[in-house]
Parts: sequence; structure tokens; C-alpha cells
Amino acid sequence: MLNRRTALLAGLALPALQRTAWAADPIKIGMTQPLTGAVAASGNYVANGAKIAVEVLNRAGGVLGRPLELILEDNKSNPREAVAAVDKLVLRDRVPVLIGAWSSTYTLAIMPKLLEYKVPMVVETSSASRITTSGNPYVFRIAPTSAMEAVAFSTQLGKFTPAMRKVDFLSVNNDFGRGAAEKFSEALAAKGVTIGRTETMTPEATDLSAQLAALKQSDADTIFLTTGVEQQTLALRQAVEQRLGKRFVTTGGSFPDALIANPLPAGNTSFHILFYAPWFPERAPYPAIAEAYTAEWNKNNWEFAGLTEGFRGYDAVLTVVEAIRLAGKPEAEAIREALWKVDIHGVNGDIRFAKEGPAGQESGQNQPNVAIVTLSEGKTGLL
Amino acid sequence: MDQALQHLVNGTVLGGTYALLGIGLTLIFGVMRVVNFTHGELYTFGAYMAYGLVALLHVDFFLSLVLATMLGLALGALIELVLLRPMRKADIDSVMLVMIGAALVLQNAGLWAWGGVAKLVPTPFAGTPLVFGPVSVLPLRLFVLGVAATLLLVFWLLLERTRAGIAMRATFQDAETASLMGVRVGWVHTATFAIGSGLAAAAGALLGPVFMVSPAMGDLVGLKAFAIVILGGLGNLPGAVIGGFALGYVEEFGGGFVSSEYRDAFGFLLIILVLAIRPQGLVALKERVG
Amino acid sequence: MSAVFGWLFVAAMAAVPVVFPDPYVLSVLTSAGIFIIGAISLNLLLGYTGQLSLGHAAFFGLGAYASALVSLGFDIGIGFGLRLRLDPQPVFVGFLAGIAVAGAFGWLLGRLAFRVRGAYFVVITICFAQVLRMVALNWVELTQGPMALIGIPPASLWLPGQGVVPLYTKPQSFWLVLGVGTLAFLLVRQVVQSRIGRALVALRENETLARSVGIRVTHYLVIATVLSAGIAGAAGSLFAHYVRIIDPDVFLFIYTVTMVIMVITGGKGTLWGPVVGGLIFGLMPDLLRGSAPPEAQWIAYGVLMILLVMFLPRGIVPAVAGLLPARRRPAPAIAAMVEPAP
Amino acid sequence: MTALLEVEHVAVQIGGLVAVADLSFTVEEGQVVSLIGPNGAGKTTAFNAITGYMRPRQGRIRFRGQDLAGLSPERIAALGLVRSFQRTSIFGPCTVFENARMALHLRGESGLLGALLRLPGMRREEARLREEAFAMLDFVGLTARAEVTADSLAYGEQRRLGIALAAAAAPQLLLLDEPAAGLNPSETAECMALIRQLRDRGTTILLVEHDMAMVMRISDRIVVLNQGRIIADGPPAEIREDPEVIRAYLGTSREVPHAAA
Repeated sequence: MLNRRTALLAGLALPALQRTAWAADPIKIGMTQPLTGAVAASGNYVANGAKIAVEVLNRAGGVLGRPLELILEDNKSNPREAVAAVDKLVLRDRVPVLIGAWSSTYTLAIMPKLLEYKVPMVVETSSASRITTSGNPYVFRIAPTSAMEAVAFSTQLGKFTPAMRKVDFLSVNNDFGRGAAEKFSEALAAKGVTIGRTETMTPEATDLSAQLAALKQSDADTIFLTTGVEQQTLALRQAVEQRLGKRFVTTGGSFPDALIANPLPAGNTSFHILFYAPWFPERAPYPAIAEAYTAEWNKNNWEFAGLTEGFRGYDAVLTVVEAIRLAGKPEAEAIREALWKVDIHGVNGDIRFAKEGPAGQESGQNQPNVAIVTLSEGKTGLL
Repeated sequence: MDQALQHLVNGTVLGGTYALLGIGLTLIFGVMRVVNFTHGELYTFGAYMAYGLVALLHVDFFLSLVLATMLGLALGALIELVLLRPMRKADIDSVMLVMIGAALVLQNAGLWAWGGVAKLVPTPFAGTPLVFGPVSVLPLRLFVLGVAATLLLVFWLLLERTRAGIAMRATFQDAETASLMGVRVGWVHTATFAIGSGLAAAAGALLGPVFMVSPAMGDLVGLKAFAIVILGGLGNLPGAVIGGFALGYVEEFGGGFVSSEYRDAFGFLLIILVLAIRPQGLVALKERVG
Repeated sequence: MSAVFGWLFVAAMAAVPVVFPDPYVLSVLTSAGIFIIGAISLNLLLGYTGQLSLGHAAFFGLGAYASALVSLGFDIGIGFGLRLRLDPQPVFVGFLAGIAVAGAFGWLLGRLAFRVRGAYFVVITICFAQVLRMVALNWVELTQGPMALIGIPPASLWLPGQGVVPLYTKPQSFWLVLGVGTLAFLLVRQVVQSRIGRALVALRENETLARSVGIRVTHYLVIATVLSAGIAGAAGSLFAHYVRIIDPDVFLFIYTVTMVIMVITGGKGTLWGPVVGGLIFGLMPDLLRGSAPPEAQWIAYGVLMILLVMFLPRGIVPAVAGLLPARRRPAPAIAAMVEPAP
Repeated sequence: MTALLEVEHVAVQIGGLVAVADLSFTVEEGQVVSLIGPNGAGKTTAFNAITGYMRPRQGRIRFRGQDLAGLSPERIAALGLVRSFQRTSIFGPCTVFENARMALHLRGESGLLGALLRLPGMRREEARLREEAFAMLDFVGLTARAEVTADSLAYGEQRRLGIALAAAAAPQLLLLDEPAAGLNPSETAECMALIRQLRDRGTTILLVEHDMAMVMRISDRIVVLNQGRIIADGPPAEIREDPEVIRAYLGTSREVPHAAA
């Protein structure tokens, strides 16, 4: 609560200070994240990551001699609100570039608006393949697709003992969850793993006993869990209660940090596919950048485990600001063109975009790094 | 079969808290003729108070539950005194609108104070389930069921054995006559709303640690509470308990054997079905004509 | 408010895109306009029949989904190995389908729910919207569930000589909403200023007495519900083709509450009440932006709603009308009914 | 000639209590018939049963030979049988004129299409209904009060408006429930004159009334009810002398026949 208030105060005070410090108008960056609702935990982490990136960059003098201003709109964990948020950011605040929108479903909902308004968006989290294959030249994704994540994961299958023979899926009933189930099925099947059943849940469901009971009947040894932080926590806890006795692997880069302070009973180890493991910054591709990010985060006394997702916002802002610098002016079309030339080091690693999708209207896709973190009795380890 | 037993246990635990919610709502309607839209918010309030006390102020878990219930009681009394007392003569629809306004205020005040991120309430109970043959249940869930049953019993004793309870029942049956017989109806209303709210807060404080605590957790629960009291007959106290357990079982078995996705819809569907088949079963009071 | 004033208002609104072509202002006004149409339809039930229907978002959402699905087309299994398939239809067909589907459900709900009154009625209407939300959330094959229906085509209009013209731009959308809104307003006015309207008000004021003079309760309440649902369906359809995305949350209770607040604030049972209330609540979030976070705004709306019900129960329009010099003005409760037709 | 209204062995229960045990009487066309009896005798219940607001447990009610079983109040009103109420008798917040127009519902027939399109037929009907409303207000002497709300009328005026609403659609049979309750002597006289005029216009009247002086003067026939049963049925002169009627009023309820409710 204290954190929130200080963040709020900082947010209110910052623009005022900047106005006195710089004569020039700030360059606006629009961002929409789920700050309330079913997946609010992740959205707040990503937003915090973006905020500290803007602070760091402004301390270093901003870009093009002008300060940066992050304008954040809550999409309330809802695709339609995400569209409304983009309307506000583009029409009212006239931002030349966007970052968003966490869930694939929200990002897919926004994409037609990008074409309509001709404003580029850096996608920091969403994993559904069609985001970059549907021919939207305003989309630049720094997050991995489910397919990339699945393939990267499948190369590490040998690290699991006992070996994975048959897997089931418990997925949130949206593009994120369904996409992950599909792509992991393909990648694992290619490695000779048997694919079992897929159970789905609505994003706001809290009692998952029915789904877990159904999965308990199955003879699979591993369950892939794809959903937000909140449902990850609920599912892992309820699985212990129902004595599923199976291995859980969460996908998508989110981490059920509440289970560090309130650990599952001994003997329950869960596996988490992450894109940044803050417990092991030395393992990051560019440790110095990761450590700077971590230090800035800790200054705010934010939840340490939030770093797992906060980097998405941090890297997205770095990407956007580099594109503005390359473009030489804060204009949407120039930024879009400049995004193709971005080649920087982020917390997750190198950020540069490869072309995907139909020729002539390609979207940009980055190739990120993947880490598998284990969680047991509140302690994390690297697989 | 094993699965059915497990559902039976889960449904019972769920039904206990639903009964707590239902009995508070139906009591308020029976005594005050108020359709209480703040009920779900009091549930959320209770859960957040438990979270705040346990996780932030590090108060003992059990003491926190008592305090959260007391705070719910106090908030209920406040709502009654500030909003409902001046509306005593107003029609039922106006009072409903005021209560919707109050629910908006409470929910957004909660959102403002606590933020939109769901919280986990730490408990002193082991995370390992107790195993009885094919059935497993967390000690926490058993504790929740025990407390819910105790609260229902205490509430029943209060209503049957105490002066306040008798005054409440008298007002329940006939407010006019009760006031003629010396019952201070205003006081009874405050007490009723406070107790109803306290029960809702207790339900929230009990279920919050089982799942997670979030600002919108009361939305669906508040609406489900309406379904519970309609199932049992508005203003019918034993009906609310039956309705609570009925909804718990319907959701659990429906979710387990029919469709896990539609589990939250079963209660609402049930209401519509009851209405379609037996509308007369719902009408508790006939309007006097002439 | 006289008819002259009404037409002046419409003309002034129609001039906004020309005089003040800021796309953001237009988008705010368009969204507000869509919810005003919803509020106008709710007012027919809440204001004129006096039935507190709290499932109104259901009709709005049904209109939105029906219209979107008809214009996108669908292909779903309906059991027994059969499939139901519809190719994408022009948007105006979807618009009509939205009205028809919402109206049909209005008939169904009316038939079911008017067997009971008071708290029972209220709870049943709420349950109705909840069930629809669950269906929209879980019937993924048809509705895409939480993934939302996306890529909904914009509204289109058939113009003589030009064929079907899609309404992409902000001014076009705004004029369309203004046009439909004016139609909805006139429709409600025609109904309430007729024998049907008198029957509805009679039922609201004294149902027992109304029945004794031969007013068929269920018949007229169902008529009002079907009309109200149909107009709400039209608003939902406009919404779907304007924001071009629809998700199950359109059935949420909060949308009904938004419309209820608009009607109560402006004045239930008055023709202009929903318009005034809708303008206030449609524009306030954007006027207050920056000065207060959304939570604080909602708190303010809640407080305002409480204060209004307590101290200005008839709403703003009757209160303002009461301040105007009395020109042989009969009871405000039905003032709107006895206005001469233009 | 068959009776306009035939009530045969009607019994009504309210919440398990017998309100009307066994009721049989008839009302002939053109008459003023009064239904009297001590409080709780079942008079209003009988009215409710006849007009469809309550379902009789047994027995049969016929109006113009048609069985009314299962018909709703609005259906029964449409057949030409309308009642007034003791308490809920006006549309309070609406003007007197609007009250009259609402009560003329059955005199119109335009529906949704007419309303939406303002067809000429509908306009003509509206004009006619307006005329009829004024004529009716004229009849009960409320023309001057047409534009005030019914709430703000004096009590006596409200009672007259109540009768006017019931009589508006020119029913064949009018059931009046204590029209003179709470009226002063001069208002009672006006009320009585009004009932006579209605009868002279050809309306048959069934009256429940406590004012015995009025009942005796105005009725062609009186039916006396006690504890849910008929104890006497005949012209006023006969009823006045009936020993059982006198005992019912003096003995059981200690209520004097002319006392108001």
C-alpha cells in the first residue's frame, strides 16, 4: 500500500518537476496494461518496469533533448477496455507510439486500431502467434511467441527427472492459454511426448476444483499451466489440496510470487518458464543492464518477484526510446520505420526485430531468451 | 464415486459460507424490506480486513477473523444509520438505488485503498490436506466449515433466546404491531443490518484465505447471495440456509459432472427455472386488495 | 421542454462535427450517445412502467452480439451432428437482427418475470443478465468467449445512388448515433403520449386500480419490455459496430447501473431525463480526467446517486422544469405525456 | 329475464381462514343492490372474488350468463363489470384529467402501430377520448379541477373521482366499495345523487356501504352478510325489520349499523 502511494505521488510530482526542469514539451509514450481486474498483478509489474525505465532515461537527459512522459491507461483486464484505452491515448493524448497490452486477447483487440490510427505498438508480453502473422505492420513484439517459448523449452526436456512422458494442459480460456496449449503440444509431440487433455478456465475463476478433479483422473505426469499470476497461485495451491501429485510447469513468463511468502508444503516443486530470472541476474545476457534495472526496482521497495515481469515494461521503453532517437522526431510513421533499425541490449538480451507475416505488411518479432526456474518451499532455483 | 464424495465435501464447505451470506441478506430483507446491494461489498470488506490485519499488521489469524467480523458489524451499523434510517419511509425501489450507490462507493473505495492486485492471506494452517479415504480436505476448509456452522448456531440462539432476537423476530413478522408492543423498531433495524453485514464480512474473512482477496470478489458473490435467498424464499431464514447449501452442491456437482465452465451460471439458471416452473412458489406475500 | 427546443438541440448536436471536428470530442460524444439510447430505452421500463429492471445490460449485450455475429457470420455445431451456418450479412441486417433478438428476449423475460413484482422481479432480471454473461463467456464456438468478437465491421448505410457506404469516420459514426438516438427518442415519445403510455403510467401509479378499469397488466408490461429491449438492442448494435469488439463483460451489472444512474439523475419518467443524465455521466469522466482517478470518480457517482435519490428523487429535469414559470403545466410526473405533438 | 350477475355458493379462503363461507345472490339489471354486514363479514372479499382479484375456492360467478372463473380483473372489466375501491381509488400524482383519460382505457382501442404512426384513426380516437374525459369530469363536478393532481383534491372530491374512474368506461355493472365512507352529510347526499344518476343512465349498481341511512334510501334490494354467510336478502323495508339482521349488528360485533368503517 505504501508502495502504491509513493508510486502515485511520484507519478503526480514528476510531470510538475519536469516542467520546471526542461523547457521543452515532453515526448509522450502511451501504455495500456491491466492495472485492475483478473490479471492486475502482472500488469502492475510491467507498468512499474516502464515507469522506472522512463525515470532512468529522464535522469540521463531524455531523448532528442526532451523529457519523456509515460501515459498509462488501465485496460481493466478486458479487451474492450483495452480498445477504449488506445482511443484515449491516441485521440486525446496524441501519443506517437504505444506499448501494450499484456494479454494476447487485449493486444489482438487493439490491433485494428493501430491500422486505423497508424500508430506503432511495441508488444511487451502477448504470446499468441497471430499477433505477428496477421499482416499488421504496426506491431513490434519483443516478447516471445508461444511457439518460440515451446521450442526453447523443448530443448531443455532432458533436464527433467523423471522424464516427461505424457502431459496435460490447464489453460485460461483465451488466446494466451489456448495458444500456449496448442504450441506446446506441437513442440512436445515433436520430441516424442504424449499429449493428453486440455482443461480450460475463465480468466476470473477462483475455484478450479472441477478442472483439477478432471486432470487428476488422467495418467499424465506433467501439467502445463498457462494463465495469469493469480490463477497460477490458485491452481498450484488447489492442486496440493486435491493431491494431484503431478509436476506443474507454468508458461508465459509470469511467476506466482505469492508462493514465496506463502509456500506450498514440502515436496511440491513447481517449474516456471521465465524470460528474466531476477534471482540470478548474473545469468542474464547483459548482467550490467539487468543489475541496473534490479537496483532501480528495489529503490521503490517493490515486490522482488515482480522483476520477472517488470523487465517487459523496462525493455519496451528502452526499445521505443531508441526508435524515437533513431527517428529523430516523435512522429508515429517515423518511429515505425525506425523500429526496424533498433538493435539494443535489454534486460532479456538483444532486441532487434525480424520480419514476420505476409510480405509487404510484416510485423516485427524479436527472439528472446528463456529460463526455467524451480520453486520449492518458497525458494527458487535454476533448472 | 470417489469424485462424488470429494464434491460432496467441497459443496458442504462452500454451502456453509453461502448460508452465512444468505441468512444475513434474508434477515435484512425480512426485517427491513431492504434489498441489500452492499452485501457483496461487505463480504469483500471482511476479506480485506482479514488480509490487512494478518498480512500487514501481523495480528493473530483467529483474532483477525473476529476483528474483521466486528468491523463489518460496525460498517453495517454505520450504513444503516447514515443511509437507511433517513429512507425508512421511502419505497423499496428508492432504497435499492441508494444501496446500489453505496455499493459503488464501497467497491471503489476498496479499489483505491488496496489497489487492483489480488492478495493472498497467510494462514497458520498446514497446506497439506487431511485425507479420509478417497476424500481430501485442507484443514483450513474444515475450519471454515466449523466456524460457519458455529456462527449459524450462535445466530439462531441469538434469535431464539435473547431479547434482541425476540424483538427482531417480532419486527420480522409485523413491524407495526411490534412497535405498538414497545419494540424500538429503529434500534432493531440498526442491529439487524449490522448483524447481517457482520455475517457477510465473516463469510468474506473466512473464504478470503481459501482463495484470494481482490476488489471485485464481492460482485459475483453478492449476486449469488440474491440467488440463495430467492431459492429459499425471500425473508425465510431456514430457507436461506437450505438455499445456501443447495447452491453449494449445485455448483460443485454441476461443475464436476456437467460443465466446469458453467459452474457459476448454475445458481442463476436455477432461479430462472424455478420461476418458469413454479412462480407461485416464490411469492411469499399476497398483496392485499381493496 | 418544447418540441422546438428539442429540434434545436438535435440541430446543434448535428453541427458539432462541423464546428468542432476534434476526433476525441466526437468519440466521447458518440459513446455517450450510445449509452443515452440505452438510458432512453431503460427509462421506458424504469420511468414509465415503474418496474426496476436491473438486467438491462442483457438487452444491450444481446443486441451487440446478435448484430456482430450476423455481420461476421458463424458456423456452429448445434448437436446431433448438425451445424448452423450463416454467411456474413450486411451490417444493417445485423442491426435489425440485434433489435429483433433483443426484442424477442425482452418478450421472454417479460413473460417470465412479470409473474412476480418488487424484489423478486429485480433479482430475476439480474439473474437473466448473469446467465447471458456466462453463456457469452463459455459458448466459445459462437461468441469467442473471453477472447471477444473482434474485427466487427463498421456500421454502413445504404444511400441512393451510392449503394452501401461504410461509416468509418468519427463524424459519420456520430451522426449515425445521433440519428438513431433521435428516432429512439421519438419512438418513446409517441408511445408514452398515447393510450399505451397512459396504460403504462396507470400501472405504475396504481396497478390494482389500473386493472379494475380494464388495463391488461402483462400485455402492456410486455409491450413496454419488448420495445425497451429492442431499443437497447439497437444501442448495443451501434456499440458493437462502433468499438468493433464485443466481449462478455457487456453483460456486467455495472453497465446496467450506469444506465440506471443516467435515468435517475436526469429524471425517470420524463422524456428528456435520460438525455440530460446521459450527457452528464457520459461527459463527466472525461471532464474530470486528470483531476481525479477513476476510482474517485466512481465514488463520486455513487455519492451523487445516493444524494439524488434522497434529496432530488424526481431528478434534474423535473426540478428544472419546476423552476420555469408555470405555463399551465400539469403534474410533472406525467408532464411529458400531455405535451402537444409537434 | 335472467339476472345480470349471479353468485352461486361462492366460498373464499384467505390464508386458510374462511372469509366467505357460502354466498349466493343475484343482481338484476337496472337495480341498486346493497351488500351489507358487520366488519369482517366478507363484503370486500366478495367484491374481490366477483371482480377476479381473488379466486373462490368453490362456487360459480356468472355475469350476463358468462362464467367468470379464472378470468383476470382486466378481462372482467372488459366484459362490463367494474369496481371502485375503498382505499386505493385514484392515480395520485397524475392530474384529474389524466386520471379520467386513463380510466377511459376500455373506450379506446388504438394499439402500438397507431401510437407510433399517429394514424388518423388514432388521432380521432384521442380527440373523442378527450371529450369523453371532460364529459365525465363534468358529470362528477370536477371540471374546474381538471389540471390539479389527484393527490391535492379534497377528500370528498377524491371519493367522487374514484367513482368517476370506475364509471368511466360505462360498465353495465358497477361495484362500489363504501363510496360514502368518511364523507360528511352533505357530501354523502351528493354521493347518493351521483349513484342515482348513474342508475338512471342505465348502470346497474352493487354497493357495499356502512351508512345505513343511505343504503335504506337508495337500494332496491339489500343482501345482508354475517361471518361469511347470507342471513337476509330482500327490499329495504323487509331488512329493517329482520330480527337476525338486528342481532348480527348489535350482538356479535357491537357495531351500530350506520357507523362508518
